[in-house]
Amino acid sequence: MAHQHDVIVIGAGGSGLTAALYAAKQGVDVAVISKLYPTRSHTGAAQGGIGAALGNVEEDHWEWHMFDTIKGGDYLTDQDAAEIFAKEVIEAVLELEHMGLPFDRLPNGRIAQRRFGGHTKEYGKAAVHRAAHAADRTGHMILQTLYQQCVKHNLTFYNEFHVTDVIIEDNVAKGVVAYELATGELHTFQAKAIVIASGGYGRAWKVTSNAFTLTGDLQAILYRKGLPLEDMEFYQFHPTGLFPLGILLTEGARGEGGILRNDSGERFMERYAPTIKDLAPRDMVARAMYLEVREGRGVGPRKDHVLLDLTHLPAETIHKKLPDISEFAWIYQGVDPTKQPVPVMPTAHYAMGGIPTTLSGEVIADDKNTLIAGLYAAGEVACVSLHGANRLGTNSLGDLVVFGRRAGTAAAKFAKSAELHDLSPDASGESRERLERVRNSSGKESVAALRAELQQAMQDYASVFRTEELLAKGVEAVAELQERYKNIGVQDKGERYNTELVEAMELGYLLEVSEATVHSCLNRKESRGAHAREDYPERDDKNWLKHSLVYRKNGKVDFMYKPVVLGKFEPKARTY
Amino acid sequence: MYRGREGQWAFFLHRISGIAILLYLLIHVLNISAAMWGEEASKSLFAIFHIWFFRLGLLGVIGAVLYHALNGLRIILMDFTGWGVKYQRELWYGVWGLFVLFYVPALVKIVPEIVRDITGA
Amino acid sequence: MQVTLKVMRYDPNKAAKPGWVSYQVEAEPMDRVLDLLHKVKYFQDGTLAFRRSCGHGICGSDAMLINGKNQLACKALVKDLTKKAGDTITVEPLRGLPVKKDLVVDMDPFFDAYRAVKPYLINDEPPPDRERLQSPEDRARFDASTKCILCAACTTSCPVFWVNGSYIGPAAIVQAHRFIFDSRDRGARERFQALAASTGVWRCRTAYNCTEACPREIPVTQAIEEVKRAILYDKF
Amino acid sequence: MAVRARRYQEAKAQAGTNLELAWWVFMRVSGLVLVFLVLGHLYMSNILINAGKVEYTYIAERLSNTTWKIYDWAMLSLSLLHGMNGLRYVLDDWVRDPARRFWAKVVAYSLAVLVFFVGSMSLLNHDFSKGLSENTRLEQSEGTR
Repeated sequence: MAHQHDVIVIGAGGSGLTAALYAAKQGVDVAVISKLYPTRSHTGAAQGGIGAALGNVEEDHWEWHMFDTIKGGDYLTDQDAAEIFAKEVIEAVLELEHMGLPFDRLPNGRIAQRRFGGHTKEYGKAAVHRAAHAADRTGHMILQTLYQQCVKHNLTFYNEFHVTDVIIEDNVAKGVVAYELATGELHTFQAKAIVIASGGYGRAWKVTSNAFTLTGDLQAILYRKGLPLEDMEFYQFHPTGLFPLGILLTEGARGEGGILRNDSGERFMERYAPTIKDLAPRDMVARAMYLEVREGRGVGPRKDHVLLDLTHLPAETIHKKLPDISEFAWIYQGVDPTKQPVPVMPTAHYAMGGIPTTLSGEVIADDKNTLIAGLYAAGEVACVSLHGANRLGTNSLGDLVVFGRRAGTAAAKFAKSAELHDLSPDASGESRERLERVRNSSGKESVAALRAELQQAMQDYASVFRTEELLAKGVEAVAELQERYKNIGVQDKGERYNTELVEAMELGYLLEVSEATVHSCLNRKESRGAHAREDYPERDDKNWLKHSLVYRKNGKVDFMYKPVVLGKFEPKARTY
Repeated sequence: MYRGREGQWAFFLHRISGIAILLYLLIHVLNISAAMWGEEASKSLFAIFHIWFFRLGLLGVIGAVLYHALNGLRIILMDFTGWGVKYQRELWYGVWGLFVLFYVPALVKIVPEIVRDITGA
Repeated sequence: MQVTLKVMRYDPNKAAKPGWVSYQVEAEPMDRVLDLLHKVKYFQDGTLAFRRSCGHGICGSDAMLINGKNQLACKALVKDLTKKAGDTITVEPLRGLPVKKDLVVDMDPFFDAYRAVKPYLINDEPPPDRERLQSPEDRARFDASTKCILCAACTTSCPVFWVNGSYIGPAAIVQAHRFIFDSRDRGARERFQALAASTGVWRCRTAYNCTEACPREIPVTQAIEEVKRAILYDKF
Repeated sequence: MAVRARRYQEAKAQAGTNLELAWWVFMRVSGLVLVFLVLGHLYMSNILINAGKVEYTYIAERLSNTTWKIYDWAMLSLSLLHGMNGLRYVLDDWVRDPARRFWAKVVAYSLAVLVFFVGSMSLLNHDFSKGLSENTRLEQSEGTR
């Protein structure tokens, strides 16, 4: 079936819905394609808050937020992006409030704010109350509020449609091909502008906070076409994943006063970040936790995790401000956080890297900032680069609304002056062929087993600490798995809700983004932010203060580089 | 069967008792109204309703009315007070407590009468 | 330990009627039912269809009828559903919504009911430069209903909804509640239109299945009763 | 999808009548009144006397009294309305097919009207004291002589 829309948004999470709403405000015809039902997207799992220098609790300025973001990103953050972000996120939060988002409130009726990792006042002096929140379900409320607005404005949704291809010819984006899960039918969408907002790929790792559905589909689809992915070596491990499942326990727990402890009950973060302790940025806390375990100070029969201690907080604070994570701890671990410390270990959480874009979300095709006309990206799938080498907590939700808005508005403006492109009669041919090949495959390899091996390999070789040796093994493992992937077998040959087919396709995407990730990790010979190389423990601004662009040409992985946009804040040593 | 809890059973019983009462009501009204057509007509109808089967059935109807009335009061409490909803389960057990309190004495009074009337003692 | 996972399966392209299929699955007490479904799908029968996304009770994808009660498959643990090895866990699709395949139901009717209550803030007054003010007490008034993840566990547990499905359902009423009791909202009367209709709140017979089924522990029946009273007091 | 969208239109069309609200309130109010009327009635006809002995005479006597006429007619009309509306709820909730639901309602309502008519006639339009006077006279004369 064929469809036409002015703007197509791929993904119905925070950035997708924001982009769709703001595109619709420009008066163009917008449709959203999502592989899930609305409100199932993983923005809903975000907990702690959205950082903005509202200054409701104490003095705060956007410059401080900008500085924190850049320093948090270990100076790989593009400073123009950080400046726009820190300014516009204030307006974005207020707009969310006007849309009806039920933020928690202060006694004076203003939006309540809490402390969060890496957010400081006066350029690093002390932690600041910056994260506006709705209990520990801020992401849920953002997703719900945005979807409510989409209902209000009656946007078109194609639910449970898996995008299988973005049609790009001569650096012009022309349309999208998608597989309808309910019927097995392939649909082609002609569009003047396309916004990619399909989220991350945490499912490449074994222990992750990410949904089963976060498999890097669109990153892989573009990467397959030879387009570059930016800064893929920077992948964030959230310190407090509920051990061993990896379910996210918000940093807001530490923002409210929670403390990380090792086997002797020591508050070990005092040694790693004397000023802000447990509220250090995530990369530093995750590394500290790994080091504690490695040095034999872990907790449990296998000494393989540490503890998040909330027992000193009033039970009422925990029940009111952290109800969801208390429930997770109780259901999945049988631990009541008001009485017992919660077992935690870092969990694969967020991709700083992704599809390179300009400040308006336009997708960049190479190191010379060549644009792909009509193609935009926003949110976790994109790399502006706001988060640099390490994202600060709450900045992902801010990113969604600020850059989702910019991408949506830009796409709509572009669409207004553009024409629909004719698609070749067999635009969906490649997708059909690939789908049919997977559907009819009857090889020996099991998709589930291959995926498990990939996740184990990524966990072993491309986790918090990295070395040349490990990464080389990772590269090898991914290549081998890609080879074996050609020999998979799929049982379900049906047309209707063939989720097995879809999962097999998703494994293909995961393998590709994993390839881009391990190669990028191996390539960057320094330690910066979330990328910690034990064989290159220092940050190397002389050689590596640059973004890497990984791409594949003729089956070979290669790199291009792009300078970091510097400005107000000179790169300095990063201590807290 | 959906494994609901007290609330679901309270609701199902309310429905079933309601339907039973309504059925009885229709028959009862016609029975009583038959007196309009004279003593003979009335008496022949009563003869039917006085056989043991209907007398026991009447006991069931009394029970149904009692439950329906008490649970109806529970519903009114739930509809007009916040705590009624919160303590709906406790209220339902209260309904059964009152039910027993009223129904058992009624049985003590009525059952021997039925036995006597039927055995002709 | 081994447990039996008994799944109500249905593929309209293959069979006229749904039927039970049993699988023997190796399970840990802390396993989620979702894990068991995955084990079946990955290692026994790839054709089994069900929805899931986040896996920890936040996205609302995997509500289903587990051991005769609506639950999220990712929040129902084996230890709470079985007493000993060899026990059976039954899994069925949600009731009252058309089954598309196996455990996948058509959610469109559910979302149509959601849309009918105008689930968005209605307030035409121009917003202030800063945030609209709201006291913590006013914010707390509707806190519970903001937890809703639209999983449909409540609506499809309702005996009134099961048979003809024309009842708007608890979830939609909870969404209405979330806005009616928001001090910033001005759209209560508009919502009352859909809610006061013959398919609206008055169809609620307070069976409390919705409250029992809610995986987010929203006092659903209480919310519905509050909406009823709001409509009542608005008219009298 | 279409089913629900149509329903919303219906819902909109029906909005403003508040008929369902009125019925809802009626069920509560009438229910509350009926608790006393019906339980009182049951007490009088099952506890105070032996229901198995109730015969024409008892009825005729009772229905010759205006207070009882009013009591019984209030009970008759309230319980029929309450019961029939309850039945309507049941049919709405549990009969899937619209045509069958319609006919079920037609039958039920007709029956209710008939019963209400017959019941009302016997309560309001029939003089039981005539027959009663002969009987009581007989009984009294037998008793006294």
